[in-house]
Amino acid sequence: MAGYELLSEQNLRLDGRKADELRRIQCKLGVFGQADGSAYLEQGNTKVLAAVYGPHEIYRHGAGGASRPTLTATSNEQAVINCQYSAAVFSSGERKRRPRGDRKSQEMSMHLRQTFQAAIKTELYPRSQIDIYVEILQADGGNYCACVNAATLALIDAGIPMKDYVCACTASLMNDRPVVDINNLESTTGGPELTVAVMAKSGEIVLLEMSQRFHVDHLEKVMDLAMEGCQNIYHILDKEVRAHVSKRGSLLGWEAT
Amino acid sequence: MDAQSSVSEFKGIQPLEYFQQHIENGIRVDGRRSLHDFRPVTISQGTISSADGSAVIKQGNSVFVCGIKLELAPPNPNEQNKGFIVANVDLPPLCHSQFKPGPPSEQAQVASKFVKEVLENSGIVKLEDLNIKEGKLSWVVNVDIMCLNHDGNVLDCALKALLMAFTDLTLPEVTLQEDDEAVVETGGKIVVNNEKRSKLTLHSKPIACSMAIFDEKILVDPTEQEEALAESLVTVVLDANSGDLVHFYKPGGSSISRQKMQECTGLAKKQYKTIAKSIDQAGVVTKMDSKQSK
Amino acid sequence: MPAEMELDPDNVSAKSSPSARVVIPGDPVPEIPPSDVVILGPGLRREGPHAIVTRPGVLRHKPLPSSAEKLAPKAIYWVDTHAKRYVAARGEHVIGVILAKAGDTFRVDIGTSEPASLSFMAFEGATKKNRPNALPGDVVYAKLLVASRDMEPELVCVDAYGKKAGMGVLSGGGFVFTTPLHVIRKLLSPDCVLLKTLGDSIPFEIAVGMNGRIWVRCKSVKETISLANAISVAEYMNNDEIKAMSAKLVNALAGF
Amino acid sequence: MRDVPLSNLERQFLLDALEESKRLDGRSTPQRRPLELHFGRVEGTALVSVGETQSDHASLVYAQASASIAEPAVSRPIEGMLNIFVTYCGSAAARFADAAGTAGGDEAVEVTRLLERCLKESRCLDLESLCIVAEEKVWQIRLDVNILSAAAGGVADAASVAALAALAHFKRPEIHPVSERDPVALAIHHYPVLSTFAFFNRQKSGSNAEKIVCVDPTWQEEQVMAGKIVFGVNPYREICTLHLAGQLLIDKSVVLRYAHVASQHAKSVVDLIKNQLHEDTQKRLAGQTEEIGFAFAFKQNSILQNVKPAEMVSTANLEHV
Amino acid sequence: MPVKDKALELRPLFAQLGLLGHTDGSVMFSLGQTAVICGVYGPAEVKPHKERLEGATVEISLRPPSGPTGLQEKAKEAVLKGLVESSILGSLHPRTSVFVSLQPLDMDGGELAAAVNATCLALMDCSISMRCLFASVEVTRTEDGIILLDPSQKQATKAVAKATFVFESVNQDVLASHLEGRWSEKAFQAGLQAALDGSKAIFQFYRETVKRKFSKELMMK
Repeated sequence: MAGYELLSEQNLRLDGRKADELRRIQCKLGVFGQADGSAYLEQGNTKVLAAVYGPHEIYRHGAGGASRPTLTATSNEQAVINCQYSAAVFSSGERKRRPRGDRKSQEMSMHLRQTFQAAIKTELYPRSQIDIYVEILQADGGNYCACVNAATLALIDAGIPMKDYVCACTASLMNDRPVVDINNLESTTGGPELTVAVMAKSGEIVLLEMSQRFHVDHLEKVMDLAMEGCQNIYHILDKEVRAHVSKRGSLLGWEAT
Repeated sequence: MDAQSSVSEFKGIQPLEYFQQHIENGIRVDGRRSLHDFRPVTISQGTISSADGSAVIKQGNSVFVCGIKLELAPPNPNEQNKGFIVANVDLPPLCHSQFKPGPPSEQAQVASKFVKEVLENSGIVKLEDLNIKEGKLSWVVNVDIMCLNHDGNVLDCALKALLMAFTDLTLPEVTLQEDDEAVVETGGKIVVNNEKRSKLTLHSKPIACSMAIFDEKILVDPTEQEEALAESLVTVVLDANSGDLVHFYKPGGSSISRQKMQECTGLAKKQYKTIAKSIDQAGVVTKMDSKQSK
Repeated sequence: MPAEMELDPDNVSAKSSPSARVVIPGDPVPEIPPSDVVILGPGLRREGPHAIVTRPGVLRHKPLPSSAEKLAPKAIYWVDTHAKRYVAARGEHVIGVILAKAGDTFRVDIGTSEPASLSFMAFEGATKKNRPNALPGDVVYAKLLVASRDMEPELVCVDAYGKKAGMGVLSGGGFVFTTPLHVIRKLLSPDCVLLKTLGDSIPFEIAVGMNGRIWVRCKSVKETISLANAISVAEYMNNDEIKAMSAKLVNALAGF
Repeated sequence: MRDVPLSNLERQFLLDALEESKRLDGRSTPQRRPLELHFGRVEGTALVSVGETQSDHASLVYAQASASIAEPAVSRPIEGMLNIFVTYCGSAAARFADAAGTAGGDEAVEVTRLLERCLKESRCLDLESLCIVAEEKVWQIRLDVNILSAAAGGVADAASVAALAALAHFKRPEIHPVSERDPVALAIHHYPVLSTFAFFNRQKSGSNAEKIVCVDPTWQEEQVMAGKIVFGVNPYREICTLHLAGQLLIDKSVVLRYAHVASQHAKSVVDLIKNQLHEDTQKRLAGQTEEIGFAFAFKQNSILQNVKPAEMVSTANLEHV
Repeated sequence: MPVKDKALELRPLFAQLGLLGHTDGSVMFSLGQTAVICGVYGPAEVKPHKERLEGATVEISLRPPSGPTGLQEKAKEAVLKGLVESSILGSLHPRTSVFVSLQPLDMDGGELAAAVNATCLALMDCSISMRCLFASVEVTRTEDGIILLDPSQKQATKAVAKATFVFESVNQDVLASHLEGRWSEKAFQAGLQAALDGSKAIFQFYRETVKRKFSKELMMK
C-alpha cells in the first residue's frame, strides 16, 4: 500500500519486527513525588507519563465531566473518574497547536475514563473522585494503548483497588496477515487499526475501537492477535510491578518472598 | 440643601416615578427642555493619525470613536470587481459597567449587525469603487466603531461616527505593475503612493434618529437611563440626500400602533435635515485642523 | 386599576350560557361580566374591565349556582389547556424523584422549574432519630404544602393528622411514566371510566401525580407495561373508545 | 437545564422487563425501530426520524452538507476535505438547552468522532475527486449534523443515516471558467452505517452469564445499560468503525455475532437512502418543485404525528408483550 | 401604486404541534416551502446568574442551517427575545426561564417571519401564559414599485427592498420591524398595510391550529 512494502518477503516489518512481535516496553512506577501514583512507560518510541491523584472529594469543575448525563444516584454510590489526555505540542512530527481540548484529545480522555470506570472498584469510594492524567511526550502510534498501560501502573502505584490489570494493544492487517502493536508509520500508511483494552486475567474486553475498513471475516484473527498482545503486555507490566513492590518492600524492611 | 437631597433620594428610590414626573412636564431628566430635542453634538475628524479615516463624536455624554483602516487583498472570486467593507461595533467594558470582558456582548453584536445593514441598505459606498484592478486587487475597508462612554443612543452615535469617518477617509493611490501574473501573491509589485490620496465618493448620507417610547410619548435621543426605562425603542434611518427610508429598526419591546410609527418617521424627517447640517458644519471646521496635523 | 362595576346577577347568568369553545391568547371573553362576582381560573386574566384569555385551550365555565347554595356564590370561568410542564399548586398530590439529600431535607424533582424540598420530619412516624429510609433516585408520592411563584415548593408525606394517607416512598416495584398534564386531569375526572374499566379485569395499584407522573403496579411486568400503554393511549379517546380498547387489551393479555 | 431524572423504580422495572425479554415500547430485543428519511429543497439536506413515528417518542436529526474552496492539508495535497460538526440543539433534551452553546459536550464529541471514523476514516468519500488544483485549491465539504430531538435515543444511528443521506443528496458546484455547468454529485465509494447495541448484565445469575442485548436502544435503555457496542458497517460487510465502551466486559464471540446483524441493518438503510434519493431525483427531473422539501414532507404527515391512532398502539404494543 | 391581488396573498401555511418529545412545546412550521422546527421549554429551571426576581428570563437559540452561529443569527435571536419578552406574562413565573430553540430547515424566503411565527406557535403549544400572540410577514418591493407579500426566494429575486414586520394580535400594533434596502415613505406605508392584512390570515391560521389540537377535547364533553 502507498508505495511502502510494509511486510517484507521474509515476513518482517519495516522496523525489523515479526508480525506478532511487540515493540520493546520499558516502564517504571512511582516517578513523581507530587502525585499519589505515577508511572512512566515507553512502548517503542511512544513515551507516556501517567499520574493519579485521589481518591479525594469531588471537584465540580473537573476536566471532562461525566460522559453521560449525571445520573442521580451515581456519585453517591461510586467514585467519579476524571481523565485528562494531553499530548505535548512537540510530541509529533508537526507541532500541535494545542496540547488538549481538540476533538481527538477529548475523545481519548473520554475513552480512558470509560475504561477505568470499568476497571477500578469505584463502589469502594462513594462521593469521591479519582483523577488520572496522562501526558504523551513522544507519539509513535498506539497512543491510547500506551496511556492505558501507563495509567494502570500509576493506579497500582497509587494503591487504588482494581478488578484486574487493564492492558491495551493494537493490531492491524497487512497483506491479509494480522500484525500486532503497530507504530505510527504503519498506522498512517497501512490499513485498519484495531485497538483493544482487556482485563488481563479474565480476558474480557473493556474497550474496542476500530478505524478504517476491513471485512468482517478478518475481524476474528486481528482481534485474536491484539488480545494475545495484551497478554504479553500484561506479563511485562506484572513483572515490573512485582519488582517495584519488592524493592519498595525491602526498603521498608520486609523480605520479598 | 434639603430640597436637593430629597430630589436625589427621590431619584434613587423611585427612578421610574422620578422619570415619569419629568416626562409629564415635557422636560428631560438631563435638563433638555423638550422631549424632541437632541443632546448637543460635537464632532472632530481625523483625530487618529494612524487611521486612514477617523472621527470622534460626542453626543451628550455618549462618546464614540470610529477608525477606518485600509488593507489590500485580492477580491472574492465570485465578485471580481468589488472590494470589501468590514464594519464592527465594540462596546468594551470600559464604556459601561453592564459590559463584561470576554466575547462581544449581545448589544454589541446587534449594533454591528445594524451598522452593516445600514451600509448595505443605503449603499453609501459602492463596493465597485473599492476595486483597484478587476480580479487582482481590491481595498478592504475595516471600520471599527468603539464606544468610550455609553450613555444611550448607541445606534445614532455609531452611525454618525461612521459617516464622519467616511467623509474623512482618503485612499492612497495604488498602481499595479502590469503583465505580471503573480503580482498579488508576491506583493512586491504593488506601489502605494501615500502622498497622493483621494476621497471616496459617498453615494448617500444615512442619518439615524433613535426614539424611546414611554407612556405613549416619544423621547428623541434617549439617554442610557431613558432607554432602560422605556417600553420600546425605535430607530429610523433616513437618507439625507434622497429622503428615502433606509432602515426602520424596532427590536421587540412593547408594540406601537401605526399612528405612532408614522409619528416616529415624521419626527425623524423633521430632525434629519438639521442633523445633517450640523454634521456638515462640524465636519468643515475640523477638516482644516486635521489637514494641518497631517 | 379601574373601579369594577357591580353587575346585576341575573344579567350575568343570562350572559354566561354559550357552550365551551376554543380560545387563543389575547381573545376577549365578552360573556364574563366586568365584576367580581365571577372567579377567573387558569388561562384568564383581567385587563381593565375585560377578561382576556392568556392560554390556548377550551373555555369552560361553571354557571352561577342557584341562590340556595350559599357556599359557592360565584360563577367560575377557566381555560382547559394542554401543557407538559408542571407549575406547583398548593395542596396537589405529586410524584417526585429524590435528587439528593441536603441537610435535613430531600431535594425532590417534581417537574417544576426548581426542585421541591421534603423534610425528613415530614414522614409518618419520623423523629430526629428515626429518619426516613430513602435514597437519591427513589420515588415519593407527596403533597405540596407550599407552592408560590416566589418560593421553593415544599412537600410533605403526611396529612394534617400526621398520618401517611397513602403518601411516602413508593417501593416494591411498579413503573413510573410521564404523561401530559391534561391526561392526569382526565383520569381523575369523575366522568372518566378508564381506571374503573381497566380495574374490572386487571387488578392494579396506581398513584397519580398532578405533575403528570403516574405510578402503576400489576401482578406481572407484562400487565404493567400494557396498563401504562393503555393510559397513555387514552388521551384522545372518549368513554366508548376506552371501553373498546380495554376489552381488547384484556383479551390480548388473556392470550387470545 | 436539568433533565427529568430517571428514577430507581424505572431502572429496576426496565431491567426486570428485559429479564423477561420485554421492552417498554413493545419491541422484541433484536428489533429496530422504523426509520424515516426525507430530503430537503436544498441539495445536501436530510432529516431522519427514528422511533415511534406515530407519537412524540421519536428522535430527529437534521444534516446538511455544504462545500467551499480551501487550501489542502500539507500532508494530503491532492485530496479534498470532509469536516463533520455535530451539535445537540436545545430542543434535543433539557440538558442541552443552554444559550451559551456548550453544543452537547461529551455526547457531541462521541457522536462526532463516531461519524468521523465511520465516514471520514473509512474513506467512503472519494476525496481525490474533490481536488481542483493540487496543493492549492480543493473542495472542502462541511457536514453539519444537528440533533433536533433525542427523545427516543438512538441518536448516533440516526445521525449516521442523516449524514450519509445528506452526502448522497449533495451536489457541489462544478468549477469551470467558461460555462456554468450543472452541479455534480459527490463520489461515494461505499455506505457505512452505524448501529448501536446495548448490553445489560443479568441480575439474578452470576456475572459470567450471557448478557442481554438490545438492538437500537431507547433513551431510557441508554441510561440503564451497562455498556454498548457501536458498529459502522457497510452493506458489503466491511467494518469501518467499531466502538465498545462502558462498564462492560464482553466476550469476543458476541462482538462477531453482532457485526453480522449490523451489516444487515446497513443494507436496509442503504436501500432506504437509494429509494428516497431516486424518488427525489425523479420529482426534480419532472419539475414537481412543490413536492420536494421538508414543508411537503410535513404536510404528508409522514414525519411523525402526535395523534396516536388507538388501533395501532394498543395492538402493536401487545404483540411482543 | 400598482398592486396585483395575487401578489398580496400568503403562501400556504402548515403547522404540526408537539413533536419534539423532550420539550414542553414544539412545532414543525412551514410557510410555503420555508420550513422551521421550534422547541420551547418553560417555565423551567434558570441558571443562578441569569435569575430575575421580577419575571422569567427569556433565552433564544437559533441555529443556522449550516456552519457556525454568526452575527445574523445573533441579530435574529435579539429580535425574537424582544418579541417573546413582550408577549408572554413573564411576571407570573419569576426565577424561571423560557428557552426557545429554533432550527430552520428549508429556506425559501421569509426566514425571519417563519422563525417568528414558529416561535409563537411553540409558545402556544407549551401553554405559557401570554398577553397577546404575534405574527410576522415579509414584504418586498420591486424596481417598479410592486409590493409582493410573502414572496418565495424565486419571486424575491427581482426585489430591490425587503421588510419584515411583526404584529401583535390584540390591537394589530407593530411589535418589531426590520428593513433591507431603501423604502420611500409611500411604499413603506403600502408595504406595512399589505403585511398587516397578511398577518390577519396568520392569526386566523393560529386559531385553526389550536382548534385542531383541541377538537377531540371539545367533542368528548
